[in-house]
Amino acid sequence: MTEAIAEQKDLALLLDYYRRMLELRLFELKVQELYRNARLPGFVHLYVGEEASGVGVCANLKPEDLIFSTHRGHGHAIAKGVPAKVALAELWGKTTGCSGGRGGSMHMYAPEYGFMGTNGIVGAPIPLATGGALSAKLRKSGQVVVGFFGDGAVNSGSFHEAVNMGSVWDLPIIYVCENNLYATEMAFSRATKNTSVASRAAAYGLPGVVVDGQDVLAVHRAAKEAIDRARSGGGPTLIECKTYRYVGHHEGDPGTDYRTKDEVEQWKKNDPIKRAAKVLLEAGLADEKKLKEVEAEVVQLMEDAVTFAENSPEPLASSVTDHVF
Amino acid sequence: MTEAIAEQKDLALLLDYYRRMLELRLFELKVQELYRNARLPGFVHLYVGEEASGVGVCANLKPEDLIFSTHRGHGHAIAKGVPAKVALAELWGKTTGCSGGRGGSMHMYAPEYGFMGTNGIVGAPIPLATGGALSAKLRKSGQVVVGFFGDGAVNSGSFHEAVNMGSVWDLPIIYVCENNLYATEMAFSRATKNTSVASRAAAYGLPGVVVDGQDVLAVHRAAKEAIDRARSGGGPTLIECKTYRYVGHHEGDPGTDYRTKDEVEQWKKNDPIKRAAKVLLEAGLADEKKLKEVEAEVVQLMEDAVTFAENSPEPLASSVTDHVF
Amino acid sequence: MAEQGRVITYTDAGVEALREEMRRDPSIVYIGQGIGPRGGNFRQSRGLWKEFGDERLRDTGICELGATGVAIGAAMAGSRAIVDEVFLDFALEAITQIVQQAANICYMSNGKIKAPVLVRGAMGAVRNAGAHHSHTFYNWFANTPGLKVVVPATPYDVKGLFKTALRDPGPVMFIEHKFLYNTKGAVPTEEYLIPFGEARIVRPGSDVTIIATSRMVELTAKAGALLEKEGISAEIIDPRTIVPLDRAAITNSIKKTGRLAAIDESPSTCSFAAEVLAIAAEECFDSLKTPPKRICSLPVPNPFSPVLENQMIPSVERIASEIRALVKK
Amino acid sequence: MAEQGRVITYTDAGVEALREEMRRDPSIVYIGQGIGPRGGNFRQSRGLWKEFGDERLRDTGICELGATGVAIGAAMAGSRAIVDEVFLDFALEAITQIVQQAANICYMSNGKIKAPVLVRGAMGAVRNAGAHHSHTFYNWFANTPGLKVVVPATPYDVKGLFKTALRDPGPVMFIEHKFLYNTKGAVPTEEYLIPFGEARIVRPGSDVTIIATSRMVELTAKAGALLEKEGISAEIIDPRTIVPLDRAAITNSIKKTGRLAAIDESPSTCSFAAEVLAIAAEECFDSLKTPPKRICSLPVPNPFSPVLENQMIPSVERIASEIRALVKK
Ligand SMILES: Cc1ncc(C[n+]2csc(CCOP(=O)(O)OP(=O)(O)O)c2C)c(N)n1
Ligand SMILES: Cc1ncc(C[n+]2csc(CCOP(=O)(O)OP(=O)(O)O)c2C)c(N)n1
Ligand SMILES: [Mg+2]
Ligand SMILES: [Mg+2]
Repeated sequence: MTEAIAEQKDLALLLDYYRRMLELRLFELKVQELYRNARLPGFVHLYVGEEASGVGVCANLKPEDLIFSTHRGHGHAIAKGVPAKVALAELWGKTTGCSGGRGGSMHMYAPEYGFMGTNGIVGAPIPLATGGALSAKLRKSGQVVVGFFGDGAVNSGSFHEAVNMGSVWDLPIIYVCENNLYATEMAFSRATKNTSVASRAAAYGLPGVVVDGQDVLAVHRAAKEAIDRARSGGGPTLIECKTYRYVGHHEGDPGTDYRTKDEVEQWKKNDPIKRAAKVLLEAGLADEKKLKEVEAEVVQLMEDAVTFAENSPEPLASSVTDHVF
Repeated sequence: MTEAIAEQKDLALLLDYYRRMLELRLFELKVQELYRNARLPGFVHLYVGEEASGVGVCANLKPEDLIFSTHRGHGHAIAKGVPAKVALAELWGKTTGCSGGRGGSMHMYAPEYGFMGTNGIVGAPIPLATGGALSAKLRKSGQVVVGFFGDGAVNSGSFHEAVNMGSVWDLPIIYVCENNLYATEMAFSRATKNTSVASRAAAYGLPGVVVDGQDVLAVHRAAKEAIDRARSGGGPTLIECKTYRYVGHHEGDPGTDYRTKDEVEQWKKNDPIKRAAKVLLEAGLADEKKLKEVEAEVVQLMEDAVTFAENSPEPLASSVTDHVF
Repeated sequence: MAEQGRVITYTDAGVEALREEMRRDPSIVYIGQGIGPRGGNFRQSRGLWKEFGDERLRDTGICELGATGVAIGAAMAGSRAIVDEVFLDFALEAITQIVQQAANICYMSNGKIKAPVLVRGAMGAVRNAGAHHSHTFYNWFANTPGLKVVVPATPYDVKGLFKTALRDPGPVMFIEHKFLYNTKGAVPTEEYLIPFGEARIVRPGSDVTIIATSRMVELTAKAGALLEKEGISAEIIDPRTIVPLDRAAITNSIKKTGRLAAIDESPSTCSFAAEVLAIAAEECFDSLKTPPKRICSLPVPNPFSPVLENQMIPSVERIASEIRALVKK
Repeated sequence: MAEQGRVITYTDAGVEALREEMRRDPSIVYIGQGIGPRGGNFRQSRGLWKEFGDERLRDTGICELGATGVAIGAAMAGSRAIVDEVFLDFALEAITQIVQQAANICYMSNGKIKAPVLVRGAMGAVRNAGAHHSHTFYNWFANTPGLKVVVPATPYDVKGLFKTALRDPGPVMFIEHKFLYNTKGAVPTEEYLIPFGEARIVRPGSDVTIIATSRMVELTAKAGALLEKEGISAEIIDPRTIVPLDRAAITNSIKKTGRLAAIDESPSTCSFAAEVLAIAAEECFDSLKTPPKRICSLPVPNPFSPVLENQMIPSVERIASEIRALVKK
C-alpha cells in the first residue's frame, strides 16, 4: 500500500472521528454548564482540548478490547462507546449511570463496553491496565488493552513498575500518555528534567513514540500501528500524545495562575476539532452543511442525555450496603 | 595533572583500600562462621565479593558525609567507619551494638559515623538518602550523601521517584547501584529488558556512569568525580558498579540453583582484593610480607570484635518499651 | 489583644501555625504537591511560598512515595520536615515509608536517630468526592507504634496542635478533615500550644459520655444540643490526639455518666470507636450501666451518590436517635 | 483413605490447595517474587512452577506496587489472580492498590466488576527478623470494606480456607504466619472446603472465653492446657476469618463463660483484640462477670534482640498468668 492510498484510507475515517470528537467536546461543555449551575455533585476534570487522543486511540479498538482511564476520563469512556446519557447519569449520581450512581466522575465503570474505569488515583490505572493485558494474553482472548495516563503519572512509581512489567512480559498493551504539560498547576518541566515521555521507553526496552495529539489522524496512525503490533503478539508500545487542556484542572480551577492566556490561545488555534473540520472541507469529504448537521445531531444527543439523566431515579438509601462483596 | 601522575596518586591509596577491603571481607566471613554455628539471631545478607564498591565509594567521603545502605549493608557500615566490634555486637543483639541490639543486621544505625542505616525494605533507602541530601543542601552543611542499592531496587517505584527528585532539585547525592546481577534468585535480565542501570539515568536527566565494581581504583575514580561534583553544587550522579556476591543471597541460601558454579568461579578470579594485592606487588607498593602483616592485623581485629561482642550484655527485658518516641 | 477571638477558618489557623513555626525554626522544610506557588489544593499553605520561597516550600511531582521518603530522610539528617499528602488517601502511596521508616527509626536506632517529620493529610468525606478521596485511616496509624496521631476538630485546635507537632521530636500524623477546612472559629492572636494527650470537653454532661473526633465532633455537638432540649445531658469529649490518648478524660467521664457512645467516621471494625469501647470495658466495667455503643460509618466504600453517602456517614439525626435509645435503656 | 490424617506442614497444605485449585481452574495466575523456579521464599509455592510453568507462575522483580496492580487488573479482566507479597510487610508497598482498587471495585462499579484476587502475605514475628519484617496489619484490612480477611492457624485450616478463598468472587487477604510455616498437622486427602465466617472451637471450656488467631492460637492452647491442670477451664476460639467474622461463636461463648480475653500479636490500639472487646461490650454486656482483657504485643516496633522480642510478644506464660488473674477476679 503506497503512502498516498494509506492517507486516503485514513481520511475516509475523518468524518467519523470529527463526530466522535465533537461528542466528547459537547459532553464536557454540557457537564461544565451543569456543574457550574450546581446540578452535579462531586468533582469533575474535563477533557476539553484533548479529544483527538481518546478518539484516535479508541477508534482502533474492538468493542471487547479494554481501556483503563484516569480522573480525566469522561472522554475516554465515550470514545470507547459508553453512551453519553449513561455517562451523564453517573455524574448525576443516578441509578441509570454506568456505576449506578455509586461511582461518579472518577469511578465510572462500563465493562460491557470494554471500559474498565476512570480512576481517582493517579498512576493506579497503569498497573491495572497491565494486568488486563496479562489476562488477555493468558486467556488468549485476542484483546488489546490501553492504559491512559497523564504526564503527571509519569513520575510515579506505578508508571515505572508497570511499564517495566508490560515490557518484560511482552503484553498486548499500549501505554498512552496524554502529555498536556501540567499536572494540576505543576508544569511537567518543573517535575522532571526529562520532559520527553516517549524517551522514557528506553529505560524499559519497549518502543516509544511521540505524536501530535491535536491531530486525530496522527494519533490514529500511531495507535493503529501499536495496536496491530500488540494484537499480533509484538508486545507493548508507549505513545506520548502532546496535547493540552483548555479548561482548568478541575471545574473550579480557573486554570490561569500557572500558564499564560497566550499559551492557552496558541493551543486553541491548534484545536483538533477545528483542524479536522478544515481537512474535511479542504479534502472535499464534507461541506459546511454536513458539518452543521453533525453538530446538530451531537447537540441533540447531549440534550437527550440531560433529559435522561435528570429524570432518572436516585439510588435508594436502603441500598447503601449492597455490592460491597 | 597528567594521567600518569593521577594514576600514581591513586595507587598511593591502594594499600589503604586493600586493608579496608580485607576488613569488610573478614568481617563477613566471621559473621558467616558465627551464623552457621547458630551464635547469631536473625538473618544476614553478606557482602562477600562486593567490597571494592563500598570501599572505593566511602573512602572518598568525609566523616560527616552520610550514607544510606541496604539489607546487604555490613560492608557499607564498616567502610564508612563503624568499628567492626560495634557492628558485630549489633548482629549479636547486644547493648554495645550500634543500635543497642534493637536493630540487627537490617537496622544498623551509626549517625556518629555518618552511617544512616542498613534497611530491610528494598528501595526505601533511595528516597531517604535523597532526603538526607536535601537536608544537607538546605543546611548548607557541605555534606554529600550516598544512597546504595542493588539491581533489584532499580525496578521499584522508590528508585524512579527518588532519583527524579534528586535530579530535579540538583541535590548533592550519589546514587550507587551495586549491580550484582541478581535479586535473591531473580536475574536482573529476567526482571527487565534494560539491564544497563547507568542508562536509566537518561530518564531523569542526570549523569549515569558504569564502572568495573571489582576494581577498587576504578570505583574510587568514578566516586571521587561524582562526589566532587556533588560537593561543589554540580548535582547528583548515578553510578552502576558491576559486581557479584560469591555467597548466597542470605545465609541459608546455598546460592546454587539459579547460577552456575562456573559463573561464580569466573567472578572469583576477578576478586577485588586479589586484584588489589597483585597491583600492589607489581607496582612495588608493598611486598608479600607487608600484605601478610596487614592481614594478620585485620584477623586480630575480628578476633577482638568477637571477644567484645560475645562478652557484651544483652538488653534488659524491662527496657523493651524504651525509645519508641 | 484587640484581635483576640478573631474568627478565622480551620485552613487559615493551620497556615498561621505553619508561618509562625517556619519563622521560628529555620530548619523546617515543607514538601508536597501544590504547596508552593499554588498555595495548596485546600489553600492549606496559602501565602507561605511568598515568604519562604522555593527552597523551603518544595513542590513535587506526583510521587508521594518518594516525597515522603525524602521528607523522612531530611528529618533523619537534621532538618525538620513537613510532607503534605494533600488527601490522606494518598498517604497509602507512601505508607511503607511512614510505617517502616519514620515510625520505627527512633526505636530501631536505640534513640540515636529521630525523625521530626510531620505527615499532613486531609481525611474524610466532603462533597461526594467518591471512594478514592474519602478515607479516614487514622486508626491504622494509631495501631502503629512510634507514630503520634493528631485529629483536630476546630481552628483553635489546629493551630495549637500544629505548633506542638512542629516541636515534637518524632513523626506526627497530622490528620485534618477536608470538610472542616472552611469552618470558622475563634483563635487567639497570642501564641499558644496545645499539649498532646489532653482531651477537650466539648460539652459537660451527666447522662452519657460521647467520644467523637474530627468532623464528628461538630455533628455530635449538634446532636447534644438537640438532646439537651429533651432533657438528656450528654458529655462530649474530643480526644484531639489519638496517640497519645487522654485515657483519664475518657474513663473519668464514663465513671461519672455510666454510659458511653463512640462516634467515628471510620467503619467500625478495628476502629478508634472499637478502641474506646475496649478501654471502657477494661477500665470502667463496674461503672457502665448499659452496653456502650459505636456509631460509625457503614462498612462500605464512600458512595458517590449523595443519598447513599448521607446514609453511610453518621448524621446528627442518627447520633441523636442512637443516644436517645442508649440513655433510655 | 489410607492417607487420611497425613501429617503435613502448614506450608505444604497451602501448596496442596494451590495445586488442586490451579488444576481445577485454568484461569488462575500466580504472581510474585520468587514464586516460580525458586518455589517461594518460604517454599510456599514449591513444585508449582514445574507443573504450571512460566505462563501461570509469574516471577517478578521487586515491584510489589506494580505486581499487585497487575494482579488486580488481571482479576478485573477475567482471570483469577494470586499475588504473593511474601512478607506481609511488603503489602505496604502495594496497599494503595489493595485498598483503593481491589476492595472498592465491586461497590464502585455497582457490582459489575469483580476482582477475584487473593493477596497472600506472611505476617508476624519469626526468628528475630527485626522491625521491617514482622508486622501483622490484619486489623487494617479488616477495617477496609470490601476485603475478606483470612488468618489460618493450622495446616488443616490453611488448605480448606485457601480453597474457599480461591473460589470467592472478590478480593481476599490471605494472611499466613511465618512462624507457622514449619508446623505440622493432619490434613485429609479428600477435598474439603472451610466456609468463611465459621470459627473453630480450639478447646471447649466453661470458665473463660479466649479469642486467639494465627500463631496466638497455639500459644493460647498451651496456656489453656496449663490452666486446665490448675482447674481453670478455658474455651479457646479461633475465628479463622476476621471478615466475615463469626460473631455468634464469640458471643455465645462469652454468654456461657462470662469472661473474655482476646490474644493478639498486634499492638492493642485499634486491634482485632479491641474489636472483640467492643463486640463483647455491645452484645454480651449482661453476661460479662469481670472486665474483659486484651493480651497483645507491647506497642513497640519488633526489636531484634531475642530478649526484647520475647518480652514484646504474648508468651504462653504471659497468657496463662493474665487469664489466671482474670478468672480469679
Ligand atoms: C496518587 C495521587 N496523587 C495525587 C492526586 C491528586 N491529583 C489528581 S489529578 C492530578 C494531576 C494529574 O496530572 P496528569 O497525570 O498530568 O493528568 P491531567 O490532569 O493533566 O490530565 C493530581 C495531582 C491523585 N489523584 N492521586
Ligand atoms: C520492598 C521489598 N520487597 C522485597 C524484599 C525481599 N528482598 C530482600 S533482599 C531482596 C533482593 C534485593 O536484590 P538487590 O536489590 O539486587 O540487592 P542484592 O541482594 O543483590 O544485594 C529481596 C527481594 C524486601 N526486603 N523489600
Ligand atoms: Mg497533565
Ligand atoms: Mg542484586
